[in-house]
Amino acid sequence: MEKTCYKQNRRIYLDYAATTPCDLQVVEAMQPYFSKIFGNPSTLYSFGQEARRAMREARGKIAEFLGASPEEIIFTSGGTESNNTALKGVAYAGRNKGNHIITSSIEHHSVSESCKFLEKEGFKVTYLTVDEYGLVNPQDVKEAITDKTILISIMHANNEIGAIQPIKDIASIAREKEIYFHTDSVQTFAHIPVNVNDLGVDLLSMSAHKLYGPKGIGALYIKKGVKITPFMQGGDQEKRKRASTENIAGIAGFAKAVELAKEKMGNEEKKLTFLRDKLIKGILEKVEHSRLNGHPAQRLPGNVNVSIEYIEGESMVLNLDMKGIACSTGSACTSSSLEPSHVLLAIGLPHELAHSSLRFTIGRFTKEEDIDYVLEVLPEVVKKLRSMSPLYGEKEK
Amino acid sequence: MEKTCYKQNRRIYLDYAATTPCDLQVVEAMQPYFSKIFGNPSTLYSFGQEARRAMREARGKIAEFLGASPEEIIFTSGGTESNNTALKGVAYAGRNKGNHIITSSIEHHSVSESCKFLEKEGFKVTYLTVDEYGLVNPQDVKEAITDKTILISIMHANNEIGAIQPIKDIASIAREKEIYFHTDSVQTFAHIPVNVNDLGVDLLSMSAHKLYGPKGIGALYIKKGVKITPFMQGGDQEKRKRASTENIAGIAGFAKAVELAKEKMGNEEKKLTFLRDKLIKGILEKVEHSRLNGHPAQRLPGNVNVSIEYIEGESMVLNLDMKGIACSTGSACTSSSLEPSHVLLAIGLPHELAHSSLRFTIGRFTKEEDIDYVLEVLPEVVKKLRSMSPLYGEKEK
Amino acid sequence: MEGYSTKVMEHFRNPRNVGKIENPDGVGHVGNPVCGDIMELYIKVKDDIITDAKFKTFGCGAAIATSSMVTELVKGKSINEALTISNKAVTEALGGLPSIKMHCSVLAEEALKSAIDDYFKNHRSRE
Amino acid sequence: MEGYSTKVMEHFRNPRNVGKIENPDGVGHVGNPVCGDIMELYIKVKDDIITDAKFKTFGCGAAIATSSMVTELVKGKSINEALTISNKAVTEALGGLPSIKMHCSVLAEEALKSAIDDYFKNHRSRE
Ligand SMILES: Cc1ncc(COP(=O)(O)O)c(C=O)c1O
Ligand SMILES: Cc1ncc(COP(=O)(O)O)c(C=O)c1O
Repeated sequence: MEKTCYKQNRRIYLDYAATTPCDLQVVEAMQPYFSKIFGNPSTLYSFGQEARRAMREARGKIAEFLGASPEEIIFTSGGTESNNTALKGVAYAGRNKGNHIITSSIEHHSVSESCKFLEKEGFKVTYLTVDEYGLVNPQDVKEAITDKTILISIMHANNEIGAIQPIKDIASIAREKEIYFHTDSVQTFAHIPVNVNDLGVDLLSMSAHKLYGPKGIGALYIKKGVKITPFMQGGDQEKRKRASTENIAGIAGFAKAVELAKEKMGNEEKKLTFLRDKLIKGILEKVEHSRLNGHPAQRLPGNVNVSIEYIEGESMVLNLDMKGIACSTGSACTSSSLEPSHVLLAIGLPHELAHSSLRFTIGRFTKEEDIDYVLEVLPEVVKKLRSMSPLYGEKEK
Repeated sequence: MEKTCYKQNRRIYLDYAATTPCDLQVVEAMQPYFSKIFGNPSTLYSFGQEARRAMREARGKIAEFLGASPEEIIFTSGGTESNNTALKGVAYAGRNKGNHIITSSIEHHSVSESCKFLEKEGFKVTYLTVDEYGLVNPQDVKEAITDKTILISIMHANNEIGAIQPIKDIASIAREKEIYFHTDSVQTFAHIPVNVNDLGVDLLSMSAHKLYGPKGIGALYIKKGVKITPFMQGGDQEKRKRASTENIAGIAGFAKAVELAKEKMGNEEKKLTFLRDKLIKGILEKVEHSRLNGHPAQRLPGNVNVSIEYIEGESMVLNLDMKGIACSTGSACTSSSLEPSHVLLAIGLPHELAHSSLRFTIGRFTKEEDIDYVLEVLPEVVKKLRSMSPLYGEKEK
Repeated sequence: MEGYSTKVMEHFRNPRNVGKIENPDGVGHVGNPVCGDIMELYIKVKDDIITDAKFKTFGCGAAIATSSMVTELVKGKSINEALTISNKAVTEALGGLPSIKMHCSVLAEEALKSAIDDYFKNHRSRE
Repeated sequence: MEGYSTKVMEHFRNPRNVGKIENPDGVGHVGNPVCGDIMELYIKVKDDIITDAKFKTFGCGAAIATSSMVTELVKGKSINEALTISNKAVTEALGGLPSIKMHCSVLAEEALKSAIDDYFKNHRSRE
C-alpha cells in the first residue's frame, strides 16, 4: 500500500487482540538490560548475577500476580511457544500413561497445530465442538475422557470472538480424574482476573505482547509436580525446562507490563466493557443485516466481533484502514487457505457470514471518540461495499 | 554475591561468547518498534504493513550478508530454537527417507539434546569424535554415512574452545551424497566470513545476542527446496515455517547488528586475533603448568581457552570476578551435572584438566589494557588458589 | 500477508465500472460464498466489440481490484481479443498480486470467459 | 546458577584455616578429580578436643567455603560433638547453598568424618 492512503489525520488502532503497543513505562523498564545489565544470567560473575537478580524479581512479580510460586513460571518466546511446550511437553512426558488429548475446536492454531502434529506421532485428539456462542460444555469434556486421557487443553478466552470458557468447571473435572489441565490464557492474563489456584489449572500460557509488553516473550505456568519433556532443548536454563539464553530485556518488560496491569486492570476492565458495549450496540443499530458473534456477556472486555452480511471482511478492513481504523477479520484473506476462521465456522456461521466478519478489539489507549468515529465511518464503508456486492443486489430483488 | 565484591573500579567483560552487550546503535534501532511501529506484521492495515516493511528490510540485510535470498531466512527466538528447528525439522520431514543423523561430540547442547530427543523417537545418531584440537575429520563424516543418513550437523566453530571446523569439506561430502547439511553458526556469523554458498550448507543457525544484537532473537537459513516440519507450530507466520507473532523490535535490532558487523568485521577480526594471541602467550608464559585448549590457529578470533593445572575453574572465575574480570569455565560448576564440559573431555583432557579450564572471550569493546590487566591479575589468583590446592601441594612434594 | 501493490490499492479504492448493465449481452457468475469470492461480470457487445463492462463483486481487496482491472482491459476489445486476456495479464496490469491472492486473478479471467460464453449462448453459436 | 549467599562468598574470599598441619592427629581425604572436588582436612586433637583444623581444597566456590566453614565449626569441639556436625549444619552456617552445590557440604562432612576416622585409627580404637 502506498503512502497516500494514510493521509488522514486519525489513526485508530482497534486490533489489541492481535498485538498491543508497548506501554512507554515498559519500554523504559527494558532499557537497562540491553547494554548495561546484559550478562548471561547463567554465569557466575557479577554481570551475570545482576541479570539473574533482575530475572528473579521479574519472575516473582508475574508469579505473584498469577497466585503461583516463582519456580512454577518458565519464560518462553511467546504464547505460541508456551502452547507448544505445554501440549508437546505433557504429551511426550505422559506417553507411558496414555495417548489421548482433549481440546476444543476453537483453540488458537498454536494449540491445534501442536495437536495435529501429535496425532501424527500416535496420539489421539478429541476436538470438542462448541455452542453457538463459542462455549465449551464441561459435560462434553467429562464424556470425552477415557482411561488414556493425559491432557485437557481448553483456552481461557477465544482470541476471535472473545468467548470466556468455564475453565473452573472444566479444571475441576480434570482434577477429579487426575488429568493435567492446560489453558491458553494469552487473551485473558492481565485483562481479567487470572489466578491459577482459583482456576485450578496445571499449566497456563501467557504472552507479553498482548498486555502492553514486548513481542517475543511469554511464559508458561507449570504447576509444581507436573512433568513435561522440554520442548526447546539445549542448555540448563529455566531449571532445564526451557533452554536458550534468557531474554532479560524482554523479561523485564514483561514484568513491568504485569506490574502496570495489576494497577490498572480493574478500571480498564470497566472502561473496555463500556466501550465494547457501546460499539456493539452502535453497529447493530446503525448497520442493517449485522450480527454479533460470540456471547453477549461472557466475553472479553475489549472484544467486538460482528458479521456484516453481503460484504467481505478483508475489503472492509482495507476500507476502514483507508479511514485510519485498524481492525481485523476472520475472513480467509490473510491466511494461505481459502477457509475462513475455524472459530466462526465452529460456532455455526455459514461460510458467507464467516467471510463477512469484522473484529474490533479495544485496549488501553482507546478513547470513546474513537468508538464514535468507527460508528460514523463504518456505515459508509458498508454502504460502499454493498453497492458493489452481487449478494446484496440479489437480496434487494 | 553481595555488593561489596564489586567495589573495584574496573569491570572487564571477557565472556563475549556467552553473550554480548547490545551495541548502542542496535538499541537505538529497536526503539521505534516498541510503541510506534508496533503492528502485527501479519495484518493488512497500515500499522501492520509498516511493521512488515521493516521486517522485510531486516530480512533482506541479513540474507544479503549471508549470500542467501530473503525467502531463505526465518526468524527464531535464538540459536537454540534455530538448532532445534533445523535438527527436528529436517528429521521429521525426512523420516520417510531415512532415520540416520550424523553430528559431532562437541556440538552445543541445543544440537546434542535435540539429537538425544530424536534418538528416543527412533532416529539413530552418530556422534563423531574429534581430534585433540577439537576438529572433526571430514573423512570420518564420509565413513559414517549410510543409505539412511538424512542429515549431517556440524557446528561452524565451537563455543568453548573456538575450533573452526572444515565446514566446506564436510558440506561438499554431504552434497555429493545428497544429504542435508546443517551448521550451527552462532559463534561465527558476523565474526568471521560466513557465506552459505561458499560454505555449501543447506541450513545455518544464527543468534543475535552473540553479535551485539538483542537476546531472544535468532535466525535460521533454510536453503530453497529444503523440506522441514515446522518446530514452532501455530499461525502462518514466516511462510508457515515458524509460528508466533514476530518480534519486530528484536528483528530490527538483529538487522542493525548485522549491518554494523558488515562494516566492522574485517578490522575487528584482526584486532581480536591480536588480543587473543597476546593473552594466550601471556598466560602460557606467566602461569606455570598451563596449557591452551583447542587449535592454536584454526580458532575463533576472540577465543582463549586454557587449563590451569591443580586449581578448579569456578573458583578462578569467582576470584577473577572479585578483581572485576568476567570470564567462564568448562568446569561443571554451573551445570546440574558434576561432569565438566563435554567438549574438553572430547578433546581428550583428563577430568582434572577439564575442571581446571578457563575461557576468556574477547569482543568489540575489549581494550589492550584489559588484556594487560588480566595478565597482571591472573597469576596472583592462580597463586592464591594453588596455595589452597591439595593437588599442587602433592606435586611439590 | 504481503502488501498489495499501489496499483491494486488504487483500483480497490476507486474501482472502475462497478454495477450492473441493464439488458447485458453476456453475464458471467463465478465463485461461491465458501471460498469467499463471488464475481458477476456484465458485458455489452456491439459488432463483436465489447463496448461496455461492469461488475459486482463480493470479495477481498484483490477480488475487487482484479474485477475492476478486467473490466477496464476488456472494454473496446473484440471478443476474440478479450478471450486472450489471461489471469496473468490481469495480474501484470495490476503490478502483481500477493501469491495467496493469485486465485482472484484466475476468478477474474473466469468471470470474463463466463460472460463471453453467455454472450455466445445468447447471440450466436461458437464455431 | 543461583548466586552464592553473602556468607559463602565471605568464606570463599577469606577462607579460614587454609593449609596443612604438620604431624596432624587425623587427616581426611575425600573427593576425586572426576567430580571436580578434592578436600584434605587436617585435625589436631588434645584431650579429645579438636584444637586445630586446616584444609586444602581443589574445588569450586562452595567447596572452598564449606571447607573453611567446617574447620571453623569443628575447632574447640570434642570429637563426639564434631561427629554430630552434619552437612546440613555446614550449609546452614553458610546461610544456604545453591541446590546444585549441596554435594559440597556433603563432601565437607565426609572430610571431617574421614579425618576423625583417621584419628581413631591412629590414636585409639572406637568403642
Ligand atoms: C489465544 C492465543 N493463543 C496464542 C497466541 C500466540 O501468541 P504469540 O503470538 O505470542 O506466539 C495468540 C496470539 O497470537 C492468541 O491470541
Ligand atoms: C554454538 C552455540 N550454539 C547455540 C547457542 C544457543 O544460542 P541461544 O542462547 O541464542 O539460544 C549458543 C550460545 O548459547 C552457542 O554458543
